Amino acid sequence: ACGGQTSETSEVVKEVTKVVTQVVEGETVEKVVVVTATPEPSGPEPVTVNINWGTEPPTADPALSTDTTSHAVIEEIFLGLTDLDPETAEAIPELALEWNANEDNTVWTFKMRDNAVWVRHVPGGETEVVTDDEGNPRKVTAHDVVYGVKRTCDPRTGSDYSYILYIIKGCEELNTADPDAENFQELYDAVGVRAVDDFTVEFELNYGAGFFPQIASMPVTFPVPQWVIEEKGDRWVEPGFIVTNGPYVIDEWVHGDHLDLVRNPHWYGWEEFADKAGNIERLHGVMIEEASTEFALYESNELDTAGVPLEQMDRVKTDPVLSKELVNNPVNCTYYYGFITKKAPTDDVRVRRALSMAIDRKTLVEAVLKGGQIPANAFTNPLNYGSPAGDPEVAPWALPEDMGGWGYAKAVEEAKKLLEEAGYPDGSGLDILLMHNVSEGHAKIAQAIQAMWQQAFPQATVTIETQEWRVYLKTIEKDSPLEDKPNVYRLDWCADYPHANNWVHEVFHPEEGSNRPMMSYDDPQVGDLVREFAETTKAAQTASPEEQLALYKRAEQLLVDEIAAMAPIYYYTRVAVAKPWLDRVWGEPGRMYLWMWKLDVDARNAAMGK
Amino acid sequence: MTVQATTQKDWMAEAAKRRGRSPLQDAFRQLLKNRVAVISGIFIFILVFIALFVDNALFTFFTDGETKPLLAPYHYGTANFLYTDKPPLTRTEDGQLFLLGTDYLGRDLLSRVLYGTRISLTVAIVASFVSLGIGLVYGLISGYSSSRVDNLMMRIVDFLYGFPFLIFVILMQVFFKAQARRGDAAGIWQFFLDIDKAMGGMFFIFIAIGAINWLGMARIARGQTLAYKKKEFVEAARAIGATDRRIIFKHLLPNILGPCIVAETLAIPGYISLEAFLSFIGLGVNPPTPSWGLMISETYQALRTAPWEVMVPGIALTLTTLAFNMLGDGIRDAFDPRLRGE
Amino acid sequence: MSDVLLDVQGLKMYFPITEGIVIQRHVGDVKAVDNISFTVRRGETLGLVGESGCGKSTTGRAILQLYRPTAGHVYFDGVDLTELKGEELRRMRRRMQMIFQDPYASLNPRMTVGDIVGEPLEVHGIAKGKAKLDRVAELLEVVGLNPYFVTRYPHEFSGGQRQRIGIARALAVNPDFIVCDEPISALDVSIQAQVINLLEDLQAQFGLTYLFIAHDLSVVRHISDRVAVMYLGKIVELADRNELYENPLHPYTQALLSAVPIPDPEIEAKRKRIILTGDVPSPVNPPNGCRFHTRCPVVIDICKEVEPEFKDAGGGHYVACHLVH
Amino acid sequence: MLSIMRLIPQPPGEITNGEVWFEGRDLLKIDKEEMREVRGNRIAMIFQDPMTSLNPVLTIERQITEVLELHLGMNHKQARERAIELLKMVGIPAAEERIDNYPHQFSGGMRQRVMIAMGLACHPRLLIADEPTTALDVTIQAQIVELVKRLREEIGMSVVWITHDLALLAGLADRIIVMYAGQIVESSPVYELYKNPRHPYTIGLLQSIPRLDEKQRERLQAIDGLPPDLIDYPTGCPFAPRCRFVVDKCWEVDPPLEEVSKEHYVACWVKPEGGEIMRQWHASNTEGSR
Amino acid sequence: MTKYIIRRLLWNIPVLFLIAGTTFGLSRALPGGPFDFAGDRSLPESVRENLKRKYNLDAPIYEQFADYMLDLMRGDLGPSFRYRNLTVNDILKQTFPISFQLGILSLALGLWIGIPAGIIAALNHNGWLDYLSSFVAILGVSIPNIVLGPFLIWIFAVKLGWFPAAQWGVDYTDLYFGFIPPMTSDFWSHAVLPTVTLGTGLSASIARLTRASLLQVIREDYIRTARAKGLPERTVIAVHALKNSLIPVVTILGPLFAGVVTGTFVVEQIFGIPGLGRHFVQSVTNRDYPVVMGTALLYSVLLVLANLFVDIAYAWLDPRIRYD
Ligand SMILES: Nc1ncnc2c1ncn2[C@@H]1O[C@H](COP(=O)(O)OP(=O)(O)OP(=O)(O)O)[C@@H](O)[C@H]1O
Ligand SMILES: Nc1ncnc2c1ncn2[C@@H]1O[C@H](COP(=O)(O)OP(=O)(O)OP(=O)(O)O)[C@@H](O)[C@H]1O
Ligand SMILES: [Mg+2]
Ligand SMILES: [Mg+2]
Repeated sequence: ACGGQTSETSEVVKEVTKVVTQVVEGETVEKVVVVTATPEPSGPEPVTVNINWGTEPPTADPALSTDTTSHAVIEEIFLGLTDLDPETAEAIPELALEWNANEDNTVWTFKMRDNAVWVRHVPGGETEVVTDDEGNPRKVTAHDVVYGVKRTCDPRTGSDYSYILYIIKGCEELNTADPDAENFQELYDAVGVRAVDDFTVEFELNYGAGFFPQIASMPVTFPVPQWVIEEKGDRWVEPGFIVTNGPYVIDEWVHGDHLDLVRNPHWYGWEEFADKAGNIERLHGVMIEEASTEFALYESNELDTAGVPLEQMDRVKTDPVLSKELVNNPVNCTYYYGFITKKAPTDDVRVRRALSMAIDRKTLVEAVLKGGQIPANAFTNPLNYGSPAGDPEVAPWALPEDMGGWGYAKAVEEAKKLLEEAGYPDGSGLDILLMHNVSEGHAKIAQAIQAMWQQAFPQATVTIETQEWRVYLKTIEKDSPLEDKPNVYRLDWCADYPHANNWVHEVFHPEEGSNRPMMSYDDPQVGDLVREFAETTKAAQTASPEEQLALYKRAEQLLVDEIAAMAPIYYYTRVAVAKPWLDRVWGEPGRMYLWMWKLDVDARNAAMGK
Repeated sequence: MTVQATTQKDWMAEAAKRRGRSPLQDAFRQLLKNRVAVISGIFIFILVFIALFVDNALFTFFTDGETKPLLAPYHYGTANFLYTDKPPLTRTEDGQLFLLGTDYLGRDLLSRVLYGTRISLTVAIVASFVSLGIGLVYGLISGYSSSRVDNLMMRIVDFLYGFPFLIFVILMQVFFKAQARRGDAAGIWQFFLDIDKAMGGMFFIFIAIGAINWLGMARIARGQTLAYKKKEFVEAARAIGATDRRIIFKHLLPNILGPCIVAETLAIPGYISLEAFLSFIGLGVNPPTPSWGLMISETYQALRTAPWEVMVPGIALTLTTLAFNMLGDGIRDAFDPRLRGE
Repeated sequence: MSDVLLDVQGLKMYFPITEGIVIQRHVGDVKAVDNISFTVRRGETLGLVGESGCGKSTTGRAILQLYRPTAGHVYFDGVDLTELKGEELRRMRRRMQMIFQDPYASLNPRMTVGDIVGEPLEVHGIAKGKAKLDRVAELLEVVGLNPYFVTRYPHEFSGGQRQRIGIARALAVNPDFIVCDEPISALDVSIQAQVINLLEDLQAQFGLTYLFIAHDLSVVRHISDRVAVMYLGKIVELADRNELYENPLHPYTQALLSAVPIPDPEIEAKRKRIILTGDVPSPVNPPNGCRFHTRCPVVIDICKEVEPEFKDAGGGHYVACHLVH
Repeated sequence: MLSIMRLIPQPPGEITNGEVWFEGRDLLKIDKEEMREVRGNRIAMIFQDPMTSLNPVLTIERQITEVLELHLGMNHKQARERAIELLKMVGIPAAEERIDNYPHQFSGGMRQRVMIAMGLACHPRLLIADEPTTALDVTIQAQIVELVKRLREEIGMSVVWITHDLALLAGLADRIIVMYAGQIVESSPVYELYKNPRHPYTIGLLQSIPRLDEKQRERLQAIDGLPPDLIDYPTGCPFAPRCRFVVDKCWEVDPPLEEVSKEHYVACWVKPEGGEIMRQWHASNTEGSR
Repeated sequence: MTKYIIRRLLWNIPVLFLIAGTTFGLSRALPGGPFDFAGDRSLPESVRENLKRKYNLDAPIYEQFADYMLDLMRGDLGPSFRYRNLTVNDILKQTFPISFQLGILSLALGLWIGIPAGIIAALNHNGWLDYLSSFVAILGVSIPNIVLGPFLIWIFAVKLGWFPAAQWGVDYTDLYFGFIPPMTSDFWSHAVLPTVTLGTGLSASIARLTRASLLQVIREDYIRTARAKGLPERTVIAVHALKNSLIPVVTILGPLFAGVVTGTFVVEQIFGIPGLGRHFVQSVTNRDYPVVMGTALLYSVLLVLANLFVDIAYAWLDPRIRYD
């Protein structure tokens, strides 16, 4: 049931007995049927693109998804009020055609299109429009949005990301309520989302947020089909049950093996955006976790696009064919090291700054990682609104000279001075525990940085410790016992929505953020700066867009340089390849914009000698 | 008559020369005749030597001095970012030679593979001592006990076979690493933690692995015990009034030790590969401490770009496995009297 | 002090056969020794002969409590050994010892001769260190071995020498009574005589009492004062040595004696043998009546029904046969 | 004798020298395939230990029919019938049923008889029996001796019976070869050997065993000392260290095998008159205290 | 015999119960719960509470265990915490047959190569063929699958294009009775590389073991007897020696079988095979307790059955062993 793309089409009609999972009146039954294994005589083969999802998507339920694979699937099959522009990452219309806010940005109104319909796809068969009791096509309405949002906030749903919607009035109250409580229904009704009419939806927020349209692009706010969910429960996303509204529908989902999408002919965009639309009729997506295998599949033409294992970058760059197919895209994630500001010796801001300065970001990305990553001087990735990345006024020591920074030589000198001031000349007496979760990539970076520190401060002792992922997260949580913690931890952050608030505030705010560095107002050295930082990010939430830029820049200066609670290391890139016959869009991971891809089938057939 | 006397004496002297050897010595002499086993033995001896003297840690262990590479050209962690992923026989501008090439941080692969000996060999030895220690005693007691106790003890082994090994290793790691970080351990405990640190966090994992791998050893030991406890010398020991404990440890143990040791040498490569597997799923040694398994799992993706990075530790692993197997074979042959001849 | 050192009364030794799920059910027994009684006088040698597998070794072991008897009593110098347990029994072992059937198997190959012979001394806390070594040297000399051998291992000795080591071990604690379980069967003929001579010398020297188990009737006749013949777990005949050999009453004894070859071709050519037919029945289901009836050349009807009594046929010549009584 | 059959594993064992003539062929010279043909077919062998010489995991039937199918080209059914016949011949009761048993279900005596049946399956010209009765008790030993004697007559095969039980051979053998330390020390027709043994070792052997037909002896006459180790092979006569009659020459030169009377060969420098010694000794025994 | 089997099976009930209990307890002793984090972000306490309540994780542990065991009796292994629209039953039903196929094929390959190689080695004891086959075997053991797999892919899929680089040729919807794969060329061509990767190591250890035990057996007296009968060497080995020498091989086959057919993480990972193997590892890292339990129990049941099977095979191989 998979992989047949490279094999020649057989002329012989083979009859294969198959046990298939079929949906008969909503019930899954296994049935033995005789299937003809030759392509259907009707028409040419659909234009199929072969990709690698990377892993089994844990879910296709918008309220439950937390990872990029699920996200990528959901983005193709569901629509949000808004979408993000593949290039600028700004909110652009999707279901909502236009939106506006009140003066202080606390009430947002979205006007929706009226030509989006719910569809159901019979696996291996047709995609049909869902009709209501009267036989009319069922449209995607504001009520569906309201249901979707409230469902996310409903504690019974068990949505991991429900907290993102705590910005909406009443959502947090509902989410933290006991479902058996008497006032539960009241709380449910009180959530600040409302259908003004069938195609107008209104959100009431706890505080003014200019970035709300970007939040409205997140799956947790997506409209979902209430009637299906109520009937099928957790299994509603299985093929055959699932009802969707996006440009593609799930045709086949063999768990752990492949997930295939086919074009939803009833999607409005095919006509409305005919100028931008691509020609992909079918997507065959395998689930290979091993990067080198993925790349091997690409090399043997079984995939049309794939990621490149960084270990093979040298070869790919010098290969005459592959080097032309190579694409390097920025990704909205930042790799960083955090400092536990309460644990000696990183409780001294000078030590923290010195350590951060002594990381040769340029060498790291060029000699070790080789994936074209960008040295980072600020936490917020440049793809976000409000990011001061690359601005030499923020932690200039982190930037190489050609980017307007100090360059490593000067930075190291400064770092040595700082350490000497702090009482560790040449690092003597300095004992640093660096922790990361187990993974080869992290191990490489940790070892490189350890070597850099060791070279900069020859007398220092830097110990690396690895931990299993969840143990690691538990260890570095804000509330875990201090004695279990390291001095330096590694993490990365990817934007949920491309706005600095999602970065400096949600990650580092001493009270409202995760605050893994344990910044505190009582810190004898930097307590005041911490307070300033907290106030700055808070203020930015309600400030005007222009003011925000200044505030976030100040916040970054505080965070990275003056308090030095963390050391940003690099901004992610995605190194990938695509065959010359594929013209694809490179969105964020988790956003493929498949409907815009174009595949030249003839070119491919020619290349593969068919 | 004088002639007779001297001839007889010669004969006696000749006989006396051949006597006074224990079975162990005989086996050893036999082993020395096996060329392949001798070469393997020498190879392992060299490995042990490398493990001990790859740097001067052994000398500084008690003095707290600085460690410096001794046999290895460089320290395993010395990175040279100008020379990452360089093939064997690369020479730097300032004249350093990387005989076997460098890895992704520009570290000398020769040095790393030599340092790796320390981990991989310790892994083999610690794990087999643990497994031998527990498995032997358990198997002995199970085999010696009444069939009811024996059955129970073997069902416990069944249970441990199904024991959630992975979870157990993670828990061990969590527990010991937390202990180490707290730094309030004392005495022997601290000593273990020091060893653990020196081994890059592997010590306790391999105590754990040994603790699981004794199951096979217990089965072997039990089988041997069952065979030996029917032997008359055991009965004889009971007839003279020896206690059970004496019988188990003085009479049975020395007899089943031989086959068990042989089985263990054959299992050693398994431990080294297991370490490679743990490294692969991310439960291995703390970087930058090199172990062969870790080196392989870090670089296998570069098989096509920088094959030497995989092959250097890979060949070391293969040769060591080969040596242990050949030595194990040799030992078994040497202990088998039916194979002895001129 | 009574004249009788060992008194065996109704000794039974059954090895259970079990079956069952989880809880084991007892379904039958190997009746290796089935209700035998005899006595051994101080300083005497009682020979025990019989077919392979008839229960000779089991009898010896059951007497020494190496197997705990299923039933019956073993009075050793008035003490019932079957009642003793643990430490008491262990202490009693000082007075009774065993020489094993197989000199190759009964010495631990990983212990030196000194360790082997000295072990009983250590176990019973008789001697330690230097005293132990002295005693071991002395014992080795007694059994005709060079005291320098203490540091050697069993495999460096010949079968005869090994059997001597076994004897030295048995003698170490100055026992009163020794069970000799086929001490010569495994030896080269040229060595057998050496060992038998040694046993006789020691008996004379220390006033030992022997239970001498063997299936070689010539040797048993040579060494024993009285001889018991076993068949399938039972003693079928017991008499003074010469009486038994000159006047065997039980058909099995007769067959046995007739089968012993004599190293003279002239005599062999003339001699008539009683060749037994049929196989030894299983001790799990011994035949009813007389156990020998399935192979007996002179069987009569009653033998198949009634078990013959074991009683005195005159002059201390006990026999269990319907033809005699 | 294993050497004749070329069954010593090579290495370590190696037949260093000599010739073995069997029906006009030197067995040491013929190739493997021919040898295989000879083995089991023309020459059969019964091993010392019946407990270990039968394959524990194959049925008795399988182990007997195998030879028949191989050498006599019988089909399975014929072979099975013949095997049952053979088992009956060696006196296994209920052979039809027992043939499907495994060796461990047989007693030692029965197993030895199976070995014999196997050996006789192809009517070999020569049967080599290596201490086939040592493990058995006298009654069963007697059964087997009778069986071999009978078959020897019936089939007309030659038998080489290896044993150290001189008493047993007295009633069985035509000719006896006495070996000591790897060498033939005496070879003689059976009557001659017992009446007039000429090698001190033979004399010693005869004297050391108690006999049922003689009076009780005070002490057994043992041969002192130990058999030599073949590894430290002394020069001179190997029996010299244990010999009662030893002379200087014995220590230096190994005596050759010499014919002392018709078909009676002895390898000894002294060649004591064993007959006389035995008679005297016998007399003293029969008079002995009683 | 039947009684013996029943007895053994009954004995295994407490063993499995213990394994269930221990796995249950230990998995929950791991730091970090299933719903503490989403990706690398800590979830707010409120969200954790919701999820715990939803999956009954807020009850006392003994109560959870009791509930679990009750569900287990009904054949319900619970939901997956990670794959929220799948149950553990789904996961096992979908992945186990695939792993089983791969495992059986590899085991077959292992035996098919390992036993002859072991025999050849033993028959040429200390000869060059022995050293050669030992060397190859040890090479097989010591090349880790993570190296061998990608290497084979590179050579046979990318360079030569003989076999597909990854995936399994059939999926769970293609199987007869949910278990037996259709023997299509697609199935076989996909099976080659992973089977070889996994089978190499197996065949190597089987070869070593066969060699060792055959060396032991060919020195037994009854082999000499067989030769004395004039049997051709081939028959001597195949009929008389092999069966005896397989006993230790069968012994290790028990645990090996259970280990291999429940999936091998590394090989499945490298070849992107949707087998059970990855769930053994990932369920632990995800703290997906029901999957942890499901995989552990499945493995234990198989192990116990395999060991039982091994013991029965003993009786077939060696008639002296009898079970009453
Ligand atoms: N531990 C045991 N369990 C079960 N049966 C046993 C055991 N020991 C002995 N037997 C059986 O008891 C019977 C008597 O055995 P025993 O060893 O006493 O014979 P034996 O007369 O000494 O024979 P041999 O002359 O061969 O030494 C035999 O049938 C034997 O199979
Ligand atoms: N495979 C072998 N390797 C080394 N030495 C051997 C081997 N087989 C036999 N010998 C030695 O050769 C000598 C003769 O052995 P052989 O088996 O012929 O003795 P035997 O006369 O049959 O003795 P027994 O009466 O004990 O059977 C012995 O010293 C023995 O140790
Ligand atoms: Mg006995
Ligand atoms: Mg012999």
